[in-house]
Amino acid sequence: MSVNTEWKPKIVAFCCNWCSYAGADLAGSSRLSYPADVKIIRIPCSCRLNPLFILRAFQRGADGVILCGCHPGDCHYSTGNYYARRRMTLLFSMLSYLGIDSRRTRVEWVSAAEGPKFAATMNDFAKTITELGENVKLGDLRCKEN
Amino acid sequence: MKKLSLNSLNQWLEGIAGERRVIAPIEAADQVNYGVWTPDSKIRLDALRTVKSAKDAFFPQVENMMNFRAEGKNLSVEMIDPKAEDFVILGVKACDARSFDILDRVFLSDPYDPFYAARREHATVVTLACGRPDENCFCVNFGIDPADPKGDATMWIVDDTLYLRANTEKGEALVKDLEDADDAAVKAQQAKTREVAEKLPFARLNLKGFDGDHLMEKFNDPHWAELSRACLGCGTCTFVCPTCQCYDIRDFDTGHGVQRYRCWDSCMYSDFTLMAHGTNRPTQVERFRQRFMHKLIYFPSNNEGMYSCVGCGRCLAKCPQNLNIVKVIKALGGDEA
Amino acid sequence: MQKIGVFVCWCGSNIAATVDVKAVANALRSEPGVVFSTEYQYMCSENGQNLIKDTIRDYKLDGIVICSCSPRMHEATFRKTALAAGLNPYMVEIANIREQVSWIHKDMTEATDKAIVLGRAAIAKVKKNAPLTAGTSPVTKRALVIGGGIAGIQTALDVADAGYEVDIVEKSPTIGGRMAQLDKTFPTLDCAACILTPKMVEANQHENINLLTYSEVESVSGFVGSFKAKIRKKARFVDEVKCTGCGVCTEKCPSRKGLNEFNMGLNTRGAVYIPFAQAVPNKAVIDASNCIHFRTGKCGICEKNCSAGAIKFDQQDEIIERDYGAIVVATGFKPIDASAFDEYAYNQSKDVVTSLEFERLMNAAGPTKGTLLRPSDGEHPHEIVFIQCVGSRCSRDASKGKEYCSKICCMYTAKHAMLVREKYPDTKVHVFYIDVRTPGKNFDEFYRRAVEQYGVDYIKGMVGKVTVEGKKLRVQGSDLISNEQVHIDADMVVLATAIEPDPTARSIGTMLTASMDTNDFFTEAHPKLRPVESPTAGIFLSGVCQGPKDIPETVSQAGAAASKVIGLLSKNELVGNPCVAHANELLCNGCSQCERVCPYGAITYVEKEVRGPEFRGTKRVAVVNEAVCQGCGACTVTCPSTAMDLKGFSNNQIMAEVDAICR
Amino acid sequence: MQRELIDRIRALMDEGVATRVLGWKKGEFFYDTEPAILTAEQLDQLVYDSFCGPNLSKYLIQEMPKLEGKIIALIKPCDSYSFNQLCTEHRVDREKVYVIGVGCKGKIDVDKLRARGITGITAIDEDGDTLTVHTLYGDETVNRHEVLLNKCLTCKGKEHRVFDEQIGESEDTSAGADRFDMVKKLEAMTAQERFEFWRGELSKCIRCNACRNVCPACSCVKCVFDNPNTGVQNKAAADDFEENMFHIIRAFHVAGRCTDCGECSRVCPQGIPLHLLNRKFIADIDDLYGEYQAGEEIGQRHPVINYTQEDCEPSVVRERGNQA
Repeated sequence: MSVNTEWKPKIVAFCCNWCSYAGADLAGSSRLSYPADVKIIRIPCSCRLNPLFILRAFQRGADGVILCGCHPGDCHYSTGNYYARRRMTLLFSMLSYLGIDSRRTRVEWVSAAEGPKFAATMNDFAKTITELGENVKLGDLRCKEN
Repeated sequence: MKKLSLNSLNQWLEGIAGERRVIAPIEAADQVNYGVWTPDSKIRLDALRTVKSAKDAFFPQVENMMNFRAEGKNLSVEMIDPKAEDFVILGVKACDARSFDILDRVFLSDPYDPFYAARREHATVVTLACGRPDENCFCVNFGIDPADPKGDATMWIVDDTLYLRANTEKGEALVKDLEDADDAAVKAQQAKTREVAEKLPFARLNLKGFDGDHLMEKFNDPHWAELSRACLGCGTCTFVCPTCQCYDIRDFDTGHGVQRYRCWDSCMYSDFTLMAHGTNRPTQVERFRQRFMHKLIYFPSNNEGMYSCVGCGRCLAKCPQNLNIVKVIKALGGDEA
Repeated sequence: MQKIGVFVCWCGSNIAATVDVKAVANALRSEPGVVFSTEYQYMCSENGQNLIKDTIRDYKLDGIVICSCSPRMHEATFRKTALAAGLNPYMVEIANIREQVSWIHKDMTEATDKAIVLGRAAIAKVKKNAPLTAGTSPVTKRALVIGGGIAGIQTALDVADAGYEVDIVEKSPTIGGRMAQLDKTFPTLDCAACILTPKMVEANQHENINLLTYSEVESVSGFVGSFKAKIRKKARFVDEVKCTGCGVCTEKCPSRKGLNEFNMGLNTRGAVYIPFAQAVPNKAVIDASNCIHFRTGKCGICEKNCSAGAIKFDQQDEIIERDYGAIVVATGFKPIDASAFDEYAYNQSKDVVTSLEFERLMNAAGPTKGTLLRPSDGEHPHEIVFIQCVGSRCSRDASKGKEYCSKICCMYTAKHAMLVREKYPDTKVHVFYIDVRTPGKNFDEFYRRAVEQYGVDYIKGMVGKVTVEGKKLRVQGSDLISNEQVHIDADMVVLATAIEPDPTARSIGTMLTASMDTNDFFTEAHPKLRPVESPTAGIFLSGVCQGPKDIPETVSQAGAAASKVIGLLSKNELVGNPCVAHANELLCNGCSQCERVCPYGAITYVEKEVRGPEFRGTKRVAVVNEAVCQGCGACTVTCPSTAMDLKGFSNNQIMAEVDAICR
Repeated sequence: MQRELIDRIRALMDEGVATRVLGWKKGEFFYDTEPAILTAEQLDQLVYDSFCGPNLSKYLIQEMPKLEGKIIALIKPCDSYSFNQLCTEHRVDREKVYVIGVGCKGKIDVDKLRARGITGITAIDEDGDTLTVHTLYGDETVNRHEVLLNKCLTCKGKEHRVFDEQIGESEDTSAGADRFDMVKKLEAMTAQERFEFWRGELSKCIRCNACRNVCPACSCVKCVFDNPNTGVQNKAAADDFEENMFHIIRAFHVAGRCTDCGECSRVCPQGIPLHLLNRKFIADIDDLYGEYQAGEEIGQRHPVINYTQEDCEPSVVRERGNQA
């Protein structure tokens, strides 16, 4: 696929309020940069992430979606990320089954102390998505600009 | 009468398709539906029924009507021009051919539907006579002759030969270059088809009493609850039906504006004609009744007795739970012939 | 159309140096719904906040978006600002353009563009916000402690000392629990009874503590601050007020069939008995299953001999209903059943005993009056083998043992070994172990003393088999260090059996909707930060019910649980978090899936009259207890019909953000 | 067997066990049996034969509020899983249903006969494994096994997971087939091939909702796709995305609850193998979280609302390979 030089990936990062969002804050206060293509949405817990939101993001033009939550065992609500882990595993597997590249979806556990990990994760994910190019398989043509 | 060897069908179609789109029954992923023909397509003129009817060619399931564009706080409106390009729809059976007459009465009378009209105007309809009706067919009840369908041109397949007859100027233009033929083979097939059609299990439905005069009686018939009990409320019957013409108009927010489109709707759905106060057909009994009352009572009483059922048998073949219009007709008194 | 105000903060140069704040304010001004947009140097300053307040009033704003630092920093600040100007504090959204933009991007165009997108997302969200009000609920200033062991006693004493009423419910006739059965305690070797019994007495005499012994919790309803418990006070057949604890009845009782629970069944007791001399309350109890009167209607010797007239054969169970603000689980443990360990001949020989049985055999109040004698023939043992990790760290056979380390066995085995060697220097003592784990203050020193000072023979390796050979127990094991098989003909074998949660814990956990792990230990709200709270609000954990621990740890955890209880009971009312789940009754299927994933037991189902355009009638619907819900959202994703939604992070709010970001 | 069944139901009704029965009734043809709820007077209409394919469990949901006393339900072995699942989800009250486990030796798919060019069917004679099909155009014989419903080819066995009594013999018609065959085949394809396969299939979707409405697990009082307040309401697939969205979310919502009854594929007018979506979730659940069969017992906690601390990470999807 030819990558348009103008093209910039759109990446949505859902971050749990207690760990990963704080991890992103720490990355910020540590001045650790990651691409501006990554936009964060704060959710209370990784278990709040409804598959509808992920599909919605792809529909609206996202090229990659990543979920960050507390490490297993560290969930603020004790069990939320365990449920999220199963749900996302199954959902990602289904997307892959439908021929959607599984590298477009990712889950990473990032604690509030892992600012460097947050930045590294986002850099790596953005790099992967840039290499994969535009998401055409799971987008909605109506939502393209023009 | 003209003829063409079935072996040369593709060649003839390529000639037609050079100028315009050809829509024909095409097999894809194990199902036969009307689709745009290309030389690679698997054309299936032999299929008795396509899953969806031929109405899609004139009244597609989804179509855009207008766009609103948003720039900051400003909106601009863009109307979609309902212009169409010429196309040929080929292989339409007698029942579907009749459905166009019914749809015309809806879409070409006031309020006139420019999208539908443009497609009708640009279409050449080439029908195909049935050679092998099945037990679900009951078009003969509506005065349809499966052996001699209408359209701009009519086709018959006898063995390996395709016979064609032009019925209109549009049809003439299509077949004029083909080889002339004797119609004996066609006549023989027609006789056979008509003989089978008369013997079909539902060839003698009694439609007496299905008219505006009996509206309240049919509406209040005690059988509806029983008839509709197994109904899942899915839209299969309405979406495979060649005459169901209800649609919904919806807005889709694209993020940059709004696309206003229409899409088929089904009176079987709980949100059909949903209003602010809720729905006026709260249970499946009312929804189910609506569909058949419309086909058998409301439509004919507004259209000189023309039923909006063509006996194509799709709802019989496709209803997941085996409910259908024949059962309704019989339960409501149509079984007394 | 709502009226939204946008406030872009410079954060001095923190934001303004990288983000063109004017461009951001201008761009966001053209968003539908935005009626005001400006930037200012420090939005969090008093002047900044005044600017926000004035604008809210002047423009009659329905919602505000602050483009500033992380909401984790100043969300609370700006919510207060909004409230001060008469705007619901939950009509505030923050776009984090400092930590997520200015601090990590260098290119101004790129940073400004991103700030605009984040601003748009916040505007899109705030437009879907709804005013929220936190609910309040009252607090009953009384605590219930389930379990009267050292954990329960300590928690109760601490709570009671702070001035709150506490009920201790103990299922056996006396408080004291497992600690009361112990002889000496490690690593100080002080006598368990000497340090425990004063606390038992103190609990009994404390004006704020109400002891409900021989009682069990039957059901619990309600939620944090307002629990309602039904407690069954089992019939003792002895009037507790009249009984003086003189013990005459226990001596006269002709039935001698009841196994003495206190002595681990090593001897018997009368049908009417006082569990042990220092029992609290020191009142007799009749064990109806062994009582001749209850079996035949005759006897009644105790009744005749009771000068206080306390025997009451017609006494009935009593149900007590009380309200509590907090509940502490202190259900403790029991040693696992050693009979599954046939390889150690536990079922074949009386001289193979568990450590707790051994504890009784060493105890002055025990069946042998503190003289160590073999249970089989009453002879003095000259060679004793201790086997560690019986049923602990037993991952190979889950049906027999436990995967976890029981934590206390290494230390009590060292204690036993030491005590034997001290009292009976002629007795040889061997200890088979996998590892010796001594992480605790003075623990390793204690163990080293056992080895070095007392000459206990520690053998690294497991015992394969114990066989009964006449009067001897032949122990076959392996010594992994010398890499050879060891055969010892012992007089006694002591099994350091694993401990497991008390069998009543599971039903109590269910009653309290407090989650438990697969081993039936209660789970804590957070393994590191909230170790004495259950995820279910208002339920606290004390002692071994949460996981294996020794006495000092139990006591410190008991105190911690008490301080949490005191913190809760000191409030007159609880203010909830308004960002809680909420079920749309018309959409609810009644399927109970959400109930299953709720870590707090905040969701219950009720049959309810529901009216809507498409449904009228009674249906099963989910109800969220807002006082208990913590707002994680697990239920919302489990709900296929989206009947369950989360206030403050609703489906539509999050999707609006997604749309705005991907636009 | 039909006679025996009717007699027994009549006896049960005479005893006052129930006043109505959920079963099947005769249609216009011998093959188009229709789900029905019959009273004692209508009992002669009851039919139980090789064409009673539909899974009736879901009909019990709407009957629950109307019931005074019990209803008799005829439940085939495969339907018994759906019945249990609905009981687990409190949609059906076990106490209100008298379950007759009816024997099943596989049900015939008339569309499979039609696909063989056998049309104008007027009657079928069954003699063991041989079917003689009478048509307007002559007689044909076919092997019964070859024209069974697809769901019968992956039969879950002859055991009823729930019943108050059983009538009739059952037979496992799976003949040892691996129900995950096609899932494995798809998994072995390249991502592009899979994408094309599903595009081909899902683009046929006409959003008639038959799959959803027949599904015993899709029993929401209001589906997210019908609800104007969810933001994802959608009546027709105006874009390819909508087709994917509907079917992915539908499969996800029933994951862990789907008993693999196969009704979705049976009813699809366009012949989309929808069960392959659900079966993918089942295969993953079995593989990653341990074998699980929804509806085996009442009261099960399904794997998607459960967890273990040792669960695999979502990256397992990538690691299993062939995912790009």
